[in-house]
Amino acid sequence: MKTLTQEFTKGLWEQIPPFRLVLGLCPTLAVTKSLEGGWGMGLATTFVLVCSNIFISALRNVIPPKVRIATFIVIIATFVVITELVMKAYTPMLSETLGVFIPLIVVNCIILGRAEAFASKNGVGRSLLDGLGIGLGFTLALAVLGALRELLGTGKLTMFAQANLDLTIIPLGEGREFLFKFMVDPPGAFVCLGAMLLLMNLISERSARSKAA
Amino acid sequence: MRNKIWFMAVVLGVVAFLAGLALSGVKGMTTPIIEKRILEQKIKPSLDKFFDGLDLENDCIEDRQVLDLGKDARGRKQVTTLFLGKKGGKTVVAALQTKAAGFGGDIEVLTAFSLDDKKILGVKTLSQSETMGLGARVSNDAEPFIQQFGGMNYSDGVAMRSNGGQVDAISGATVSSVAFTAAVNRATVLVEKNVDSAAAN
Amino acid sequence: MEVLAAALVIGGIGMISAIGLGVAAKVFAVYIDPKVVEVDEVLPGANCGGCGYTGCAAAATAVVKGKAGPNVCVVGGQECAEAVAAIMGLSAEEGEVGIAELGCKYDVRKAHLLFDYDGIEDCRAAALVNGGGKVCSMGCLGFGTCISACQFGALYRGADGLPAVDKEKCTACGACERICPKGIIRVQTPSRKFTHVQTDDDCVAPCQATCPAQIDIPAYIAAIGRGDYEKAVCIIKESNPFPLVCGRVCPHVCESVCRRNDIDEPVNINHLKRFAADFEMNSGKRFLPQVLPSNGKRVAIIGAGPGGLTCAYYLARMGYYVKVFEAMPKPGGMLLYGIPEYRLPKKTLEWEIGGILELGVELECDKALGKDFTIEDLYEQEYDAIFLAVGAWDSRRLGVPGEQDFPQVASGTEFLIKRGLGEETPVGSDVIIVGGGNTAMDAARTSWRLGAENVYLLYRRSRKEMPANDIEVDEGEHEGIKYHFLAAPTKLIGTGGKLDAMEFLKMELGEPDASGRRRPVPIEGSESNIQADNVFSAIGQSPDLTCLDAEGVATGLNRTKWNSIVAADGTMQTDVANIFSGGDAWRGAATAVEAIRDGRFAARSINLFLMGEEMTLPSNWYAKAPKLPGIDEGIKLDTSERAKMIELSVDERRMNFNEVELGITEEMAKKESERCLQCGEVCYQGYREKAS
Amino acid sequence: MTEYLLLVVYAVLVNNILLAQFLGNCPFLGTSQKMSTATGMAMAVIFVLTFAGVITWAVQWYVLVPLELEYLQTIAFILVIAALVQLVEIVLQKTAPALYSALGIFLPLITTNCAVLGVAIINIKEDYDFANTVVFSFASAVGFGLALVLFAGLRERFALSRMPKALQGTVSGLITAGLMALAFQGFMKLGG
Repeated sequence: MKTLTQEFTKGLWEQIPPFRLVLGLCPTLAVTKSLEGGWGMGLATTFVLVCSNIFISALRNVIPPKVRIATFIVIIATFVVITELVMKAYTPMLSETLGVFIPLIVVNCIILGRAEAFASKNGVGRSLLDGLGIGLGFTLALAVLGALRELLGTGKLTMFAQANLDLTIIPLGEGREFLFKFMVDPPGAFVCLGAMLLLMNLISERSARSKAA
Repeated sequence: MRNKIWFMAVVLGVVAFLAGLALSGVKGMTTPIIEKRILEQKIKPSLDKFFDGLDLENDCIEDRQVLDLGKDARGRKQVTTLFLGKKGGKTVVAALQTKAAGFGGDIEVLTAFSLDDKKILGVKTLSQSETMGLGARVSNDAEPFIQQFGGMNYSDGVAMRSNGGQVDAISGATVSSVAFTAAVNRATVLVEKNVDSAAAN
Repeated sequence: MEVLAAALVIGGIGMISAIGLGVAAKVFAVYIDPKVVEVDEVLPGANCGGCGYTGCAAAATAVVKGKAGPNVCVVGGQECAEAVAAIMGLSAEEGEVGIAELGCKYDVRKAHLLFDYDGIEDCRAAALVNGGGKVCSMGCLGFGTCISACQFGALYRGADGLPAVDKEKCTACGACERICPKGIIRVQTPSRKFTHVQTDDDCVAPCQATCPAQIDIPAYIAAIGRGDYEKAVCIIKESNPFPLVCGRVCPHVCESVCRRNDIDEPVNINHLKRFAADFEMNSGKRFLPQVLPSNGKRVAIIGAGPGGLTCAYYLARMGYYVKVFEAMPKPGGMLLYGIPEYRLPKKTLEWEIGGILELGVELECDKALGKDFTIEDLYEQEYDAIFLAVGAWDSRRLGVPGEQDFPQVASGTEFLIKRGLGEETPVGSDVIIVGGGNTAMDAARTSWRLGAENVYLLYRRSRKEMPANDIEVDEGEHEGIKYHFLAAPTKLIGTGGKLDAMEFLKMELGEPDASGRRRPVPIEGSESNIQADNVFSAIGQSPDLTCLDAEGVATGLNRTKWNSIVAADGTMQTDVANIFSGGDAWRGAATAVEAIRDGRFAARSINLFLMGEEMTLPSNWYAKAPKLPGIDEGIKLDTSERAKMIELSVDERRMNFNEVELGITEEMAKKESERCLQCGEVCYQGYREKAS
Repeated sequence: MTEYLLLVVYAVLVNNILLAQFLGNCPFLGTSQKMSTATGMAMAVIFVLTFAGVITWAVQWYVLVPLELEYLQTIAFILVIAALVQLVEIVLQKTAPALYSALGIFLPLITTNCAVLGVAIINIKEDYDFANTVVFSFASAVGFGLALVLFAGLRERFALSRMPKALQGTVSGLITAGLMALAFQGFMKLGG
């Protein structure tokens, strides 16, 4: 049995999605055109993950096995729709950036996966911490990926468009395109995520080697 | 018991029922906020610009009216908001949101009218999802295509030049231009039809 | 109103879905293996496809079929893998958490396995080109493709140039197994290992190929050389749960085929085994093997001898409920009642059997088949299979006049069994033993220890033909046993029920008989007498199957003309599908190590039989020890001296039953282990061709 | 007719659901390791996507719109899709075992494939009528299948090549997918 702290921190490195658990790739690839998209999607997912984990773990002994998935999906979908509505109300620009990927949180394997693998077997407190850890790990990963892609692709960093919190790190002349523009295009998404995974693998390999030595 | 059909139905039904309840609650809470935000952030700046220097007596955002346009072909309820500006107790300007299907989805347009001389004061794209660099140019206020609407007489509606009208299309984005013009035209029709009755209120 | 509409719509869709699914599940129900369902339920059910299977149900099916490991789920993590493993643990063996293990044990460089090949450095490419052009058709190619295939960093190149497995990291994912073109590296579960039957695809040394129990001898000798005695014991126990016993009483045919014979003397394999086993016993702590969770199936074993207990040992490890019924008051069979204390101390045997019983094997002594219960009774107690290992307790009579007249004439086994039971067995000053096997030697040396002045041993052939272990004959000689070779008893002489002497005939060797040994032919008129107070005959034992004779004890079991049970070699299955047999009851009086082999083979078959799997052996299994090539002259190896067992002096043995052989020291064991050539079956063939 | 043809070209090549819209990436990487799996998956996706597109279209226009409950789209769609796919799986398994072993086994994988819900939502967002919905759903699925099968072909080759350990598996898969996406960007010009 993991301690509560471990339950939380495992999501931040040991099981950080999508790097360690290669899950939730669709949003990871689609919304990380900008830093804002990254953290926005991450936090929205975290919210849904935490709430649905809490509810599912609370209801875990009532749900009949045959309609288990359907029930989980209803619970998750409810929180997704809540997120959708709330974001439309309070962070409309972010909501527009993320577009169809907000409703698609409902089919994010990370959420259903945690619901099944963890929340349906553990208590409310643990499930909350698990959801929070995995969610924040996901947010972190998406934010890093978003920042990297945006910076390489446009030279800018969109922190929060609604509040005009944008940074131009590498200024470009008017009408000029950045060298790595493809980074914000679909191919860049795949390549960038691939490169990040590669980096993680190399780090793990090195630390394993130094541990062995 | 957990494998009995009725029990499965009840559990899933109840969970879904509660979900429906919760969602309509959240919907109820967020709708006014969304509405208010759209008014304040999207409509108001444009109206202020269009009606600049007219010294209207009323706050046209406050005095808005919701027009029920009936249902569209698919059965969706259609509404639009009419903004009226008064001067000397008389309605002198109006603005209206309309939309039409463009290349990549609906284009939403806010059109402002000067009622006395039947002229369009200006148009503003509220939302669109057209092709970048082509149809998407409709959202640029400085675009000649947008600029040409200002001061246009609308008593006979507006139409593309190709259809015998007065509007020049954005080259390479005919679909978007046609849609945009259709939306504006729809607004002129609605204004013609509704303003008198609205002004009478 | 709107609120209610929303709630009703979603609630309605939910309810309809649930009813639809529920009804469909009932109406269109198909049979699904309950195990698949069970595994499916512990899988996360996200159906993400990350595992490469089409959803969780497909992954569960793959796990149950053994195509995927318990760690198949990329989402579930460790807990999920453990849960799956726990469920799968209940099956034959697929569910056990195994680790990858290399099939080729031989140093790539030392055994000159490197070969002429200069293509792409990849095992699969090399295997395509004529097997890499390598002499050994089964060995590791050594390019380490499996190492790069391992996602977990569990494989690395060991010091011998072969891939080595880091047990901590191996997750039994099977990536290496799939990529290896020669099937050398396999994910091995403990039971897959201990139910393995040698085939000619196995790269084995002559000793291992000859050992009836198929012990991986080079591996345990290497472990002893490394000082890893626990590992050595574990390797032995994969094929033989009686290392203490076999280390003492085994005739060690392995040593007779040791390739070291071509150079100097064979490696002292048996005493190395004994050294490792003694190490475990003297450490006071048992190296307990992994036992799978119970699978709910019950097996009854009749006879707590080496065969029965071996079968019990392996079945218990595979999660069976095993109960052993023993007719005698204590377990051990002939090991206890046939082998005298000075060769195999009762305490040692007891400790060894204790290790088997500690795995959860139930034992009920003083329960004789045919007297206290029948086979039918066992079915009633819901035993799913039976292993019949009742041994060979009947001894052949001399068949000479006067045999029935004197109480001082008995069979060697009767004499030894009495001693085993702790009864008084006084002998006079002149004792004659007839026979040339180990039982004869045991009776002779026991008589000497009981105080007999003159112990004579009559054998109808010459010393060379004696079936007893050489060491026994030599030790007997040291202890003053007087051998009369080429002699056969003809008459027992005595008066008033008191035996006086035995008359015997001299023999000479004639033409070879069916067994290849020269047949002894009596020399007419060569009769002479020896004075005798006791005569023990030890001229052969056979199974005593009277226990099966009673009405309804065992219907359908057939017997051979030698009064042994009919069963198929290899599967050990009798003519009744769920009854298996082995050991002396099946093969006639033989050695402990052969009974152990039968017990292990029977455990394998019983497991497969009860799990509904095919139990026939591969066509190329070693039913008999194969002849493997020796070493040619091409090889220059330094000679070295074989470790000599430390023994009690002859004076120290008289009038007591203290164990004669004291074992070898750690230093000797290490030195002896270095004498092992670590040969594979064909490595040396390759070496030879390379050298020439 | 031209309209439908254009829609097909658009959905299959220009705006490929996998490589341009990033819908359905989890099964993309998971099921592309073997050609046989990839083909089966592609067929199953074509079936389910078209089916789900039609059903959700009906739910939208005959249930949600008349009741003015469009905001419940997400939850209603996913519920319907999940239940229907599971239902189809159960029925297929019993009534058409051959079809089930060819396509049905992929069904669970598709329930939570965001391509299905994604296309359903796009159908509504784009205001497609029934015919367009069918064509677009089908064409999107074909686009998915095309990318998947091509990719599986590449990955089968990869399995035989030597590459550094850190690059194996998902990493090389992603980078290849990136290159494929780059190739598909070439079709962009087709869209005008």
